[in-house]
Amino acid sequence: MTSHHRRHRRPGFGGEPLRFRFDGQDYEGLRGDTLASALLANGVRTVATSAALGRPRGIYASWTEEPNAIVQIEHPFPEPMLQATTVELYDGLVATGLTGRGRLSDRPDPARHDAVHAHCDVLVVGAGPAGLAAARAAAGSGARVILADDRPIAGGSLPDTAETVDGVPGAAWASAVAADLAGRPDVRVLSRTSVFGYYDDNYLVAVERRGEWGGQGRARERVWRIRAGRVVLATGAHERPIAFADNDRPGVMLAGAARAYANRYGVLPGRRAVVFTAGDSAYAAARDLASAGVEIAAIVDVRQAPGARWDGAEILSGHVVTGVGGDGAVSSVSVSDGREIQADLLLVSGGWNPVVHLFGQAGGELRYDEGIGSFVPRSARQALEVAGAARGVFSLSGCLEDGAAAGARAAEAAGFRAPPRHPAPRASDDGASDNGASDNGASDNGAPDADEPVAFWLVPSGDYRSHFVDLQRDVTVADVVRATGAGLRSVEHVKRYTTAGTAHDQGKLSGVLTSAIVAHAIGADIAQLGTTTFRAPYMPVSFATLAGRDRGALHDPVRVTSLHDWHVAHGALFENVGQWKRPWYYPRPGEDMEAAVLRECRAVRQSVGAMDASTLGKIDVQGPDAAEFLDRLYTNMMSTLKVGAIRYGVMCRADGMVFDDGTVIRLADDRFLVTTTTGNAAAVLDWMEEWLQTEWPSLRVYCTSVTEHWATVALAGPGSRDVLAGLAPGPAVDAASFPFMTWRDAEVAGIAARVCRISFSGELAYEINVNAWDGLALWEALHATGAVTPYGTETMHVLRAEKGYPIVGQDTDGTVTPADLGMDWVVSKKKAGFIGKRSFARSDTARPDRRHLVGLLPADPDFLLPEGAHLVESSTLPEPPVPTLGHVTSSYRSAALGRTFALALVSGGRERVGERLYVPLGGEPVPVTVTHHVLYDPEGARRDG
Amino acid sequence: MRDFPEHPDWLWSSPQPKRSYDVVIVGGGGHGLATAYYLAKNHGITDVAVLERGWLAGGNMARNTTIIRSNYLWDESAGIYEHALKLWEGLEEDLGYPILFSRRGVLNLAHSLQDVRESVRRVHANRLNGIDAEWLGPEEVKEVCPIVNVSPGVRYPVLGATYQPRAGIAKHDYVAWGYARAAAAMGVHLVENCEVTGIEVTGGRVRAVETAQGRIAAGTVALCAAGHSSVVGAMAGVKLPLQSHPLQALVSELLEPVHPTVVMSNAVHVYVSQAHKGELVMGAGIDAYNSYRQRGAFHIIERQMSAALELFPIFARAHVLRTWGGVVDVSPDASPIVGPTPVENLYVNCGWGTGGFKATPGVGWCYAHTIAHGEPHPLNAPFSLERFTTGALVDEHGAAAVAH
Amino acid sequence: MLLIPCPWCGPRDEAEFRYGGQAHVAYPEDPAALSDEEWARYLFFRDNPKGRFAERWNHTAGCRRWFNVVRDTATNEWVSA
Amino acid sequence: MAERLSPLARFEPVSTDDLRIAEIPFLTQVNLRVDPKSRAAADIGLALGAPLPTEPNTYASADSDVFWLGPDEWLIVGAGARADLEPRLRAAATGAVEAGRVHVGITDVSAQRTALVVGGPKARDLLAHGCALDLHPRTFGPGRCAQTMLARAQVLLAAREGGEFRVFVRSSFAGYLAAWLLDAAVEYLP
Repeated sequence: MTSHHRRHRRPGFGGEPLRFRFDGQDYEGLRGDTLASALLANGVRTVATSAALGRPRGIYASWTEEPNAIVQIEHPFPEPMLQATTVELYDGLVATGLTGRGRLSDRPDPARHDAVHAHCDVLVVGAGPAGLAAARAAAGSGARVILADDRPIAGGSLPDTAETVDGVPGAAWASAVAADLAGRPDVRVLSRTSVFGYYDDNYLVAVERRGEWGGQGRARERVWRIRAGRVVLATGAHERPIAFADNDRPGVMLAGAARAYANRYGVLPGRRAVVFTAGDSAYAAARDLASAGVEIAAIVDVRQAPGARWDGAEILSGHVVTGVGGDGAVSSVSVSDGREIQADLLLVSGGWNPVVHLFGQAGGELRYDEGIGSFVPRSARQALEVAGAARGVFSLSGCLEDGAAAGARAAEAAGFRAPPRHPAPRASDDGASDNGASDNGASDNGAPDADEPVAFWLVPSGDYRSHFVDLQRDVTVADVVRATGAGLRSVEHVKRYTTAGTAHDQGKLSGVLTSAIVAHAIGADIAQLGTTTFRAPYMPVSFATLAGRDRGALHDPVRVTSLHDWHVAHGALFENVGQWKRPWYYPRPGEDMEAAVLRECRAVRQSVGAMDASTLGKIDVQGPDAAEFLDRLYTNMMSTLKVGAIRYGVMCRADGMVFDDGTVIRLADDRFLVTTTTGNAAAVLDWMEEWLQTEWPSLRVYCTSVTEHWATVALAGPGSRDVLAGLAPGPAVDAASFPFMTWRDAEVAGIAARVCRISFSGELAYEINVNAWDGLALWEALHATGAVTPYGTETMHVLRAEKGYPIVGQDTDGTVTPADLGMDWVVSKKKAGFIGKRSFARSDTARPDRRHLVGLLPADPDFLLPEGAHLVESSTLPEPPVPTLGHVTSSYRSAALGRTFALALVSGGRERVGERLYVPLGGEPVPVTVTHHVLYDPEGARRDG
Repeated sequence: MRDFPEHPDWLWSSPQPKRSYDVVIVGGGGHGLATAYYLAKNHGITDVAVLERGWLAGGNMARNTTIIRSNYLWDESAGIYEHALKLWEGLEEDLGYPILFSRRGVLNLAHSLQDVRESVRRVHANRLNGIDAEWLGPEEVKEVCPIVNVSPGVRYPVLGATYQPRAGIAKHDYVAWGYARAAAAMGVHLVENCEVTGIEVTGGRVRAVETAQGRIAAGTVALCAAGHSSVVGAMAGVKLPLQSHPLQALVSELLEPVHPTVVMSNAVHVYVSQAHKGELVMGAGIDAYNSYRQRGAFHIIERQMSAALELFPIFARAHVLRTWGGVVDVSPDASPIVGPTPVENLYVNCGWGTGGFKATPGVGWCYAHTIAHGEPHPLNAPFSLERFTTGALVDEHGAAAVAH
Repeated sequence: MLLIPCPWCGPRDEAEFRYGGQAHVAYPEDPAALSDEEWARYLFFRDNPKGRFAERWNHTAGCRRWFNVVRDTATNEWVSA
Repeated sequence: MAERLSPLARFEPVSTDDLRIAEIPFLTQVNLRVDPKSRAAADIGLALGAPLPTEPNTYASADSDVFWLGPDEWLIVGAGARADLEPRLRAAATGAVEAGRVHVGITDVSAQRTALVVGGPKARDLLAHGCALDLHPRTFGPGRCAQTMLARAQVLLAAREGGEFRVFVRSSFAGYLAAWLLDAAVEYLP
């Protein structure tokens, strides 16, 4: 289908026909079209329906500022709420117009997304005339330059116009400059790349649309994280709408946008047009549209004496458009002189708003410029320049010059010497423009800008209910006036009262207009009133794009030990402990968790089990003051530890609460190996470094993490001595020669090992440490004996709980002292001081009725209390709130005790041993008896085998 | 879609401040406005000015994710948040303003065995406190919120969740404006663009505030300055154990309903609801460093999106429309400080960190009581400054890493 | 993403650092000699100015050194020493 | 008895015209902590055949590669199994340690990290997906190294001749990092 609205095909746009479907209708467009230009080319004027009022809406703008033409892409992948003006047409595209709300697809998104870091001396945002000139100047200095532009082709709005630079069409000049830049070794030109965030320390983020749907593994969109020495913002300007009756009808369009459709896309957005303007730039648009074949019926110019002249149409100066007629789309235009002019297109130009969004995000301050009736940059905090229309310079020659100067300044500020300036390009200046869709105010006759656009926002009326301010949110002048009438004085309040500026375009077109109308309504000065805050992102960015490749298995690192593959091969189920995967238990065929854990527990209590303990943190502490250092960190004494011996220790934070625990091994007079819990390995090393570096620099100590250097295997159970003896014929392993809490170097299964006699189960046990490369060999040698049962973290938890050993983080929660845990024995009374000691003396911390760690035995020995259940005094519950006495921290079924049991933190618990308490679980509270927290082998008879 | 209630035709006037008030409230956010309202309504104290340095409710009240729940761990916290929730349930009628309190339940997800233990502990604690709380397994989570990915294959699978059915969301501007309008109607002066620049203390007693609009004498001064509490407190020589951090949030475009409840996950760092009009409202993490800049760092947003898609694959092609940041004042135990100060007739209400919005009616009620009676209401008595000396902290850290 | 001036490694992304809060808060010489109030001051009370703030960072993913810098908390600008 | 096993033993190396990724297993690695101005530092430098590099984020190559990790910390990497490296360093420091107040920290950390080579014309582009450092040859040429983040793992990254990089990563993170590198490399592989 050849469209009667298509005039020609622009060079450089290919011209390949593309089929697409919109609202169920098949159409054809051309490569290089946006969905909007293709729809206009097919004569489609009504594209969407307004959200609140259900009014028909057309295409109002030509790029990211579009408030109306919001569509849902249905194919190739459903994507909600895109602007038809920014969707590049592709073959097979299926889209529908929306009514204010999009629809998420429950199909998984097949596209890949990624991110990349980039660095440059100068980042230029916007490849319009100012941006190109800036990039060229900066690149000439030898600086590393990135030029990022959101359109498919360079030139900003040059392709929207008929202007020339150095005698060639602006678009051709722009692509030549961009190509030259792209060919230089230290310049990167990014097209289709929208810089959407400007953060502290010149960190900017951009999204590059790469037009792929997951093919070849290419990322569909890419986030650029750019750290720039200096930034040049050449972001152009947006044309400003005017509020008048029914200004939302399809057929009402920004003048610059209509000009873009005619010039860039070769599309006529209508047949007969009226122009409604407050400035000169619309005359250039009228001229271009006229030469493209649109009949210009009249130019309605609000100024009494317009600076621009054009004899192609009647000029109604000093008049305004009072409304439009038509059933849906525009068919006529009413003018204040009483005339009703037949037209299917009304071009509107209320002036230009510099695009200061990124500048605002960067913390820059704005000022109101009377000359252009808008806000422009005043002062910046970050290392940036603003060039061209973004700071209110609207003529093409002005933009070229301003851009070149800004580029040179930026390069110099980044430490490069800018080369002598290129001779300034000669611009045609017949209505020149910059990136975005900006335009100038130069008049046709070449006269200076004698008559700047006036600030004109609103056509006065007695009824403002169809004077739209924010088209997407259906906010009218009447709504704004109602807000100010309710007493509101701040534009932020009016925004919230009316929702103006909160839609998809985030008020790109409506923002300044709203401020102006509020100012008008309350008789305030718009300069004082200001704008609402500019926030990232400049344009909407999809969640998936921002998530990048940090998804699925790569969402967060999976940390594994050197034995991990063995665990997987042997059917282990895993527990996430921080980033680590730890074997939880090893079910045999037909076993559930309870059966597997009871079996593993029995194996350790009756024969021998082995657990991968490699995830425990390990820190090598060396230096003459190492013992003194550990004395200050741990609550107990470490300096008295003998070489060859091991001690359990607890660390507190300065507030006296338990922070971590583990064993300390004395390797030499001046060397210790400290173990930490799995979750706290990094935190404990940081903690040590913090105290050493910031408080005790005179201590001669060095700390080095060796967590992953060692594979650690816990070998536990009455049979462990025999297994070890069989594999390590060297040292004597009898209880006298190798006593509890000592360590030996030995060869185990031919592997150099450090063997520690420690136990976290109460059984005779060893911890065998070998170089992690040899971990699997050791593990397999142990299992090759046929005597060893592998066990996981669940069994480890049961065994230690039977012995009343607390787990930091499970039986503690940051509010528990060593004394609360019944560990007075681990708190040195002799040491002068250690971290946390002072806090024990605070009144609340010294209270006798603090929560103590105790054991619980349910009256029904088969009843397993849920971990997290609470305890109360009485079997009958009063009305809530019922004060809790504490909660169950650990609860298990014990093979060794032949019953269930639990550990709990209970208020004054040690004084309650023998008491009956109750656990309300809904229904009858469950009776339990408080016991000492050590339930199994309280005499410690089993640890020597 | 205009089934959305309109704001009333009249909200409040902007009076010139008088030279003297019985009570001056510093900070015109949700807490300040609610305090003024309950001072007038419950205690008949109407010679009150609320001084706001910018626009009313333009601080954290305008920047939060509007989640309302009371399922806190410790009895002290549960007490004040549950009191707030009960007030929320009748607030629309009380204020005569459509605050759009939507009871839709909140799920707090558990992703590790440790999460499960802590969650179950909280459920049981809540029940003893008369707070509705349930523990749900993954399949039940899916019933409440079908779009949550409960498959065991994800990096941190959903092992279950606590569920508080009475929890929900409200429209924050409507809440603030409802309080403002009702307070103004009872004679409270709401003064915008009136930054407090000094607090006059003589003889250990507060006398007046210096403001951008001149000196204003006050019988009592009540601070409600949220992220700026340290700055304002310092004007009276009161040092507070607070650190101010940026906290970000973001919103998507309007989408057809997919998300019926509120989902929070500490471990994966997500909290999200779909607001009344259809936008996804999502909170991000807190920036680690002190800052009064009302914006945070971008990598936190990227991380947030990664986490969100782990739990909600359906969000993949939703778009971030706007991000913003508030400044939250965080106390050492992640619990608030509400009560008297060493300066006579000077009161503080601060340290709400990330949890201030949901407490609004409750804290307004209790703080007004504290001001009116010169001593704390029983519900805010545990949240004294002295607890940092005695060690009787109300440590919600574990539960409140991302508590909103 | 702040660009934090590590005195050893030069400017690096914030993600490589751990924040340490207010600088120059010394561990009390003799905690036992302090009153509960004084001890609470050390434990919990830190400056929180809007403006220049001397603070600590640890370059955890880099050289592991702690260092002090001055930053303006109102603007996040680094203030050269 | 089973063989020793490196963390990436099952990693299939990548080798194309654009990109090479492979593990270099079983390097001997020793962590050294010492005051760089001390005699012990000088003596260790002599034993290694080159002074300890004191310019941050650089490394020296002599008998071994000596990477600057911090102002008093180095990672010394010997090719292959060099069981004598740690004792040799300890021996070199002994004189100074016994003579005065200098102290040293010398720790065998051979299995703490494994090493990957990332080379080829696309190596820099690949790393830029996950590394925030400016890897341009102007700022990160041969002889430069840095401890930094690559994706979500801490690494020691070193630039070598020919645009090649060496990445040292904690052994528990190696599988994650290798998977991440392969995922990021998709666009650079045929």
